[in-house]
Amino acid sequence: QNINQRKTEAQRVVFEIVKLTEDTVDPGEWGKNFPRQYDGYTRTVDVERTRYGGSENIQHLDTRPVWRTIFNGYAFSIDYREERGHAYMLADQRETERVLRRAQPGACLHCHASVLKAYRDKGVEAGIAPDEAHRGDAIMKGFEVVCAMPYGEATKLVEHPVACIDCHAPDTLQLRVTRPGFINGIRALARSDYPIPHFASIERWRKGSRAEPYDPNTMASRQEMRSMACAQCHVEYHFAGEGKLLTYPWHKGLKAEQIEAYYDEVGWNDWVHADSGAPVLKAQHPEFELWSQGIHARAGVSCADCHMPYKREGAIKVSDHHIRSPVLNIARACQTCHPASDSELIARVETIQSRTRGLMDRAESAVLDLIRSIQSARAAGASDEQLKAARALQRKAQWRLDFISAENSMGFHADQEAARLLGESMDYARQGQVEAVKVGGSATITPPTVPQGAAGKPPGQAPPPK
Amino acid sequence: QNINQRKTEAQRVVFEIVKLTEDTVDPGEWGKNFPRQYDGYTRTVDVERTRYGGSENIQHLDTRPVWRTIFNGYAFSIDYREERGHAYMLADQRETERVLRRAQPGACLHCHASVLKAYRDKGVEAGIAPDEAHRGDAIMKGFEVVCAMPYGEATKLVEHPVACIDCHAPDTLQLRVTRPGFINGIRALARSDYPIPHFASIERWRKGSRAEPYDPNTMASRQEMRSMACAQCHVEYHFAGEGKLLTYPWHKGLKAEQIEAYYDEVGWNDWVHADSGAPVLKAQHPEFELWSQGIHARAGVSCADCHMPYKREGAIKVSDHHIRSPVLNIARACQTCHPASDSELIARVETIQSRTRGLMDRAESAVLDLIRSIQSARAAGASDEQLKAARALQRKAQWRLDFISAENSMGFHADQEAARLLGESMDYARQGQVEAVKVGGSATITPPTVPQGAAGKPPGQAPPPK
Amino acid sequence: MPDAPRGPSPARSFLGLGLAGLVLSTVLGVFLGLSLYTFNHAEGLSYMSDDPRACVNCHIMREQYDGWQKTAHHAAATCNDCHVPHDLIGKYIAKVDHGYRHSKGFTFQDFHEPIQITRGDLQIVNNNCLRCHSGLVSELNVHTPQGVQSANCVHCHAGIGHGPKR
Ligand code: HEC
Ligand code: HEC
Ligand code: HEC
Ligand code: HEC
Ligand code: HEC
Ligand code: HEC
Ligand code: HEC
Ligand code: HEC
Ligand code: HEC
Ligand code: HEC
Ligand code: HEC
Ligand code: HEC
Ligand code: HEC
Ligand code: HEC
Ligand SMILES: [Ca+2]
Ligand SMILES: [Ca+2]
Repeated sequence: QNINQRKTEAQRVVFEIVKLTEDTVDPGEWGKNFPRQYDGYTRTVDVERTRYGGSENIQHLDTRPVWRTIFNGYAFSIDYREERGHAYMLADQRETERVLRRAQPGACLHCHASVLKAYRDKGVEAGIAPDEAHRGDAIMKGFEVVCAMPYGEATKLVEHPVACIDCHAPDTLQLRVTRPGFINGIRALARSDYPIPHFASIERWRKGSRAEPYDPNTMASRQEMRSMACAQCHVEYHFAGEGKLLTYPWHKGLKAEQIEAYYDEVGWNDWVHADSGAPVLKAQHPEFELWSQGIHARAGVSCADCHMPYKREGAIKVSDHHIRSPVLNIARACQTCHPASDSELIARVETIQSRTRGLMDRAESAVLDLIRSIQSARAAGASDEQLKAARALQRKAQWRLDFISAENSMGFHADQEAARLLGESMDYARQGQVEAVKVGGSATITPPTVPQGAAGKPPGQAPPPK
Repeated sequence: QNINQRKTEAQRVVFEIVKLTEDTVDPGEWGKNFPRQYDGYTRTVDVERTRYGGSENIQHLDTRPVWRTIFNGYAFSIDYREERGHAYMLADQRETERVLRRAQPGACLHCHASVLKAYRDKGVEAGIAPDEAHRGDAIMKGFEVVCAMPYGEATKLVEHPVACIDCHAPDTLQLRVTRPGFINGIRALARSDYPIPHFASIERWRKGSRAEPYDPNTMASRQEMRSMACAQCHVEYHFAGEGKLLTYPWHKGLKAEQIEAYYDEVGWNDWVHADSGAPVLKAQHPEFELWSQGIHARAGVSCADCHMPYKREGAIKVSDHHIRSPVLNIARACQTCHPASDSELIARVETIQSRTRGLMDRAESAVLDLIRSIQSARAAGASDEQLKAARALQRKAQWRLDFISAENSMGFHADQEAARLLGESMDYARQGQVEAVKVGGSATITPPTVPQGAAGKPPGQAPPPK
Repeated sequence: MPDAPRGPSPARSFLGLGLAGLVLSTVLGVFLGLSLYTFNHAEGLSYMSDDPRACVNCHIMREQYDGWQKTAHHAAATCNDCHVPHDLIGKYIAKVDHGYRHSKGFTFQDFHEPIQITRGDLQIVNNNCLRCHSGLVSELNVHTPQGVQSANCVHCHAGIGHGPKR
């Protein structure tokens, strides 16, 4: 009988079937001890769709062709898809045209595979002592080595997408961060003067002696770790220097303009735009950075609260390891905090998202017009000197647009901030067009791009709840 | 039907010292029966300041001189102040340079005085039967009469700012709406197909026979009335036709572009801009319209919840009739719903407001540049035909900027919506500049205006809570 | 408060059935909706007691119980003070109704999670706020288009029973 069973479940402890160590990479092994979490984990292969998200790996370049122009001259102009579940991360990276048709470094693996053991082995190979005390050093060294390797070689070192061991200590199952890129990044952030009210442990560290660098694994609260685990990968990055060292640009703060200021300072360009000749930046999945600007972060709501909500299985509450869009799981993801119906909560999400989408449509047109304008001025013989102002404005406009476009929540993670950046993007883009027109560029004004596929259903007011 | 509101016997123990009737305009008389509410009411004379609001009647034209240009050719360019407590509403209207130096109609009084008795008397004078059954008709008629009168004459008919009788029925103290402009406006809105999830009574009326027009006083829920009472005045308006009939432009919905579409349809311009020759619109305090786009409205949070929170006085709780900025009263206004500290809640408000302020700085510069650009093209001999596109874009850009600038919460009432409108404003303004440059206009780009006074302290990130 | 923000409103129509209906629903509630075994084992009869521990017999009520222990009401009001009507008939109708739905939910595991309070039960709660605090809020019982109504306490004080949700 059900109630009987549930009373038993409530008392059950973990049966240790397998002994887990730092060498147990295979999640299947972990699954023997933790079948519920493993179940969820494997379900990230599921394919589902939401209005603006979901996990169908559609080609964005087809649904929104304007991006072929915006990315012209860069690998993203040949293949750029909707991301999907964690189960696919390694395969998707190996198979993208960006890897097949362009040379990429081993640095890419950092976020697409269970790399920990590979890093450590390489570090030991490079001469770090193989004892427990030097495990961290070996990983950090191996990270540097792997970053610099060609992708084709490096990818042979790994075989699993992100696995249990990447987020959990094998003995205690405690949540942990393991990614060198993140550990370096969060230290730089801690050393900056960027106010970060949602990470009290950093504010505390700043007030201390600062003798030891900030260490999430020993200093962060459990609730903070529930976001930091994801901030290992869902962040903006670049590959610094010849060694292609994966670096998170948080030295001046997490806002788009602070990251831009850092890139300006170190003189970083992702590429030179093929049509306009402007030195531009590429934004990549700044979920953590955008979430940090939002009210949920401010109120202490973590990534895991929405993307890995608790799920009752019998008498036991487990974190749903089927990481996916919360829109597919409104009851558990939202209703523990918001007492409203499913349809009402979906309407709230879509109201925010359709505002963002509408602004993005406009900003895409503005950046497109700017590129065409510079291109035509250039064709008409304008000098680099004459085009300098317009190109600098393209860099700013495109960065802000891409920041919100590359971010994956369609503005939900910080709605007003997303709208602010898109607003600034349009201001800069049209200013740039004024500058370009001045030196002979075209003055065409394109109406907001019309979405080509269902991924961008036309924005509209969300319907009232039933 | 509203949930969980017990219908009770009137247990209110009120010592009826004075018999209140529809002729008791003087709030002092009402105060004899309701001393606590009267106390609060009289305190609206207090002068206090918040970062972006408060009740010091500073001259906006001095703190932000760009508005002298934006309003050029219109009365607002000679006097435009920060609004303050209800106690001042009549005096401030009588003394503004906009009234002293420009002819204004009696329509102005609708929202600045206790006009109910005056309307009724004028209606009866105009021939409506003086009995109870025709009270509503007489008021409506008198409203039309007074709207068309010159201001100087009309203002002699009244002597009090908004008073108890304007919001309450004298016999039962029931909350009511009395303003003809609002009653006509909300009916037009009900007849439109604009989705209005936060007013369930309207959605319900739409599903019915529609034989009777929508009537807030009999159909709205108590919670809805707690917003409608304010929506009588804190709204966008214009004076239609020769009769200067005060009209709320809600026929197509409450969003800025729906109001704009209505104005375009009826061919309304507030004035022709002195420098650019563009036919432009003036936005006025669209608090109700903006609030309607926000998450608080969607969650059923009313104006009174924040601006008239309950206050314990001894053994009794009453509504705080000292209507003012909630930032001056965080504990009561916010903390029953948001369990966070005062400083944290103020930081949340100011984070939203400083984003809005930052975008507004930019949009002001964009509109200014557009005006200068059209002006210079015009001076250089561009024809009206050539300037048509740029002027049409000025109308759009200026409307969106002014909508958020004239709204009094610095974006708080609907943060993402405010940012969206400012973003669109910049896009249109700079597009207009491209059009103007094409026909010979100046291509100057002004950096965001620097605030001149403390009312616009430079935007920044709000400090972390203590 | 906008329309329908809450969970489903189950049939409480038998409220109007009078005494015969009450007896009938009790019988139906016990014999159809759940087996006696379930009822006993879950200490279902403790529905008739006012001890909060009766509620945590179901682990599913644990969160509310833990929360309640930390609120000011811990010393002032038990679960039933807020969640059960305090007129005699209403009290037992509600207990049968709850007993039926909760046991059914628990047995068949077919209820909506997180648990959301129903409209009817919210009404009961609100009435109970007034029962204890009527003096303080007597001025807030105002005339409205729908007659004299109390304020909707839970609109502002949602966290009062077992702590804030967010
Ligand atoms: C308050 C809830 C909430 C929090 C906190 C939150 N998210 Fe989200 N996230 C959402 C919603 C809602 C969406 C939009 C999903 C959609 O459109 O289907 C989303 C979308 C995403 C997506 C794209 C999903 C898809 O379906 O394509 C990713 C990736 C993501 N979030 C990662 C994160 C990360 C990393 C964090 C923490 C830094 C985070 N989220 C914090 C609610 C949240
Ligand atoms: C080791 C790197 C890594 C970590 C750690 C990580 N992610 Fe991801 N995540 C990815 C990659 C890579 C993808 C895209 C996979 C693909 O498209 O093939 C992804 C995809 C997602 C998606 C999109 C799923 C969909 O259906 O579209 C969500 C949501 C998400 N991650 C949330 C999270 C959350 C929440 C956490 C922390 C609990 C987290 N991720 C931790 C790398 C990571
Ligand atoms: C800092 C972590 C990180 C690094 C480094 C990284 N990725 Fe990703 N990658 C992610 C995350 C998170 C996602 C899912 C979110 C998204 O697609 O925006 C993703 C998604 C993808 C996808 C699927 C969506 C798409 O863009 O088509 C591909 C393919 C991909 N990455 C390839 C690469 C390649 C190639 C590199 C190296 C040049 C790389 N990644 C480096 C974190 C990373
Ligand atoms: C992308 C990061 C990530 C990966 C990969 C991951 N987990 Fe988790 N896991 C989490 C988070 C976040 C929590 C919540 C921890 C907390 O609240 O302290 C969690 C919690 C747990 C818990 C504690 C009980 C619970 O459900 O909350 C167990 C056990 C667990 N995970 C096992 C696993 C196993 C087994 C795997 C591999 C099959 C795995 N995890 C993979 C992030 C991850
Ligand atoms: C752990 C608690 C928690 C969870 C889970 C949560 N929220 Fe929130 N949410 C909050 C808090 C706290 C706020 C800030 C306002 C407040 O204090 O109530 C908020 C604010 C919001 C807002 C208004 C802010 C804005 O951006 O407009 C929306 C909309 C919202 N949440 C939707 C959601 C949705 C949808 C989900 C699920 C995907 C969700 N929330 C999950 C706690 C939560
Ligand atoms: C959730 C709370 C909330 C709601 C609901 C709300 N407001 Fe406000 N309101 C604020 C805050 C916060 C400010 C900013 C005050 C400041 O900057 O000092 C504000 C500012 C104002 C101001 C300017 C006050 C000043 O100090 O100059 C007016 C007028 C106003 N609101 C009217 C309304 C009206 C009318 C409604 C309903 C249609 C409404 N508000 C709904 C919170 C609210
Ligand atoms: C009859 C018209 C009318 C009604 C009804 C009305 N207001 Fe006002 N309100 C005004 C006017 C006019 C002013 C500006 C007075 C001045 O500046 O002299 C004002 C000013 C305010 C201010 C600014 C106070 C300050 O300190 O800056 C707030 C806040 C406000 N009203 C909120 C409300 C709320 C909330 C309601 C409903 C409960 C409401 N008003 C109802 C006309 C009205
Ligand atoms: C639909 C209602 C309404 C009408 C009609 C109206 N006002 Fe107001 N007025 C308000 C409200 C609400 C405020 C406070 C909010 C604000 O200042 O934006 C206000 C503020 C003012 C102020 C103080 C702030 C300032 O702008 O300097 C003056 C003066 C004023 N009105 C004059 C007038 C004049 C003159 C007219 C007629 C041409 C008029 N009002 C018509 C509602 C109205
Ligand atoms: C601008 C509108 C407005 C004005 C003017 C106004 N009130 Fe109110 N009053 C309200 C609102 C809103 C409520 C809350 C009603 C509700 O919750 O149903 C209220 C409530 C009341 C109540 C019920 C008890 C309470 O405190 O909630 C009394 C009594 C009252 N007002 C008396 C007065 C008196 C006396 C005056 C004049 C001195 C006055 N009011 C002026 C808007 C107003
Ligand atoms: C009667 C309840 C209530 C009152 C009073 C109230 N709020 Fe809210 N607030 C909410 C709800 C409900 C939400 C929507 C998110 C959610 O469901 O938690 C919200 C959302 C918010 C948000 C996030 C949305 C956004 O715009 O970013 C902020 C910030 C906020 N409130 C601040 C305030 C402040 C400041 C006050 C007082 C001036 C206040 N609230 C008064 C109920 C309330
Ligand atoms: C047999 C296990 C069990 C016991 C004992 C129990 N509950 Fe519940 N309770 C549940 C379940 C299951 C639900 C969800 C029912 C649903 O949503 O259909 C629930 C829902 C609720 C709800 C919200 C839904 C509603 O009916 O409005 C309240 C309030 C509640 N319980 C209070 C109590 C109180 C008070 C007690 C003690 C007198 C109690 N419960 C004892 C299992 C139980
Ligand atoms: C059985 C009687 C009883 C019921 C039922 C009851 N209360 Fe109370 N309440 C009290 C007593 C006694 C106190 C004083 C407790 C103290 O301060 O230690 C109190 C305190 C309070 C307080 C102030 C303390 C605080 O935590 O802020 C509020 C607000 C309150 N009640 C609201 C409510 C609401 C709303 C309800 C209904 C959902 C309710 N009460 C139901 C007896 C009751
Ligand atoms: C619109 C919001 C709102 C509603 C509705 C509301 N309250 Fe309150 N309540 C408040 C606020 C704000 C305070 C704090 C007053 C103060 O500190 O002066 C409060 C305080 C209280 C207190 C504590 C007084 C003390 O400090 O000891 C009690 C008890 C209470 N309310 C009960 C109720 C009851 C019962 C109802 C329903 C009839 C109710 N409230 C409805 C906002 C509300
Ligand atoms: C002071 C009044 C009060 C007391 C005491 C109280 N509750 Fe509640 N309860 C409420 C209110 C109010 C709600 C509705 C909360 C909401 O709508 O957000 C509620 C809701 C619930 C729910 C629905 C789920 C939820 O969290 O909204 C459950 C289950 C519940 N209560 C169980 C209990 C149990 C078990 C106890 C005793 C340990 C208890 N309550 C004591 C006032 C109370
Ligand atoms: Ca996706
Ligand atoms: Ca003011």
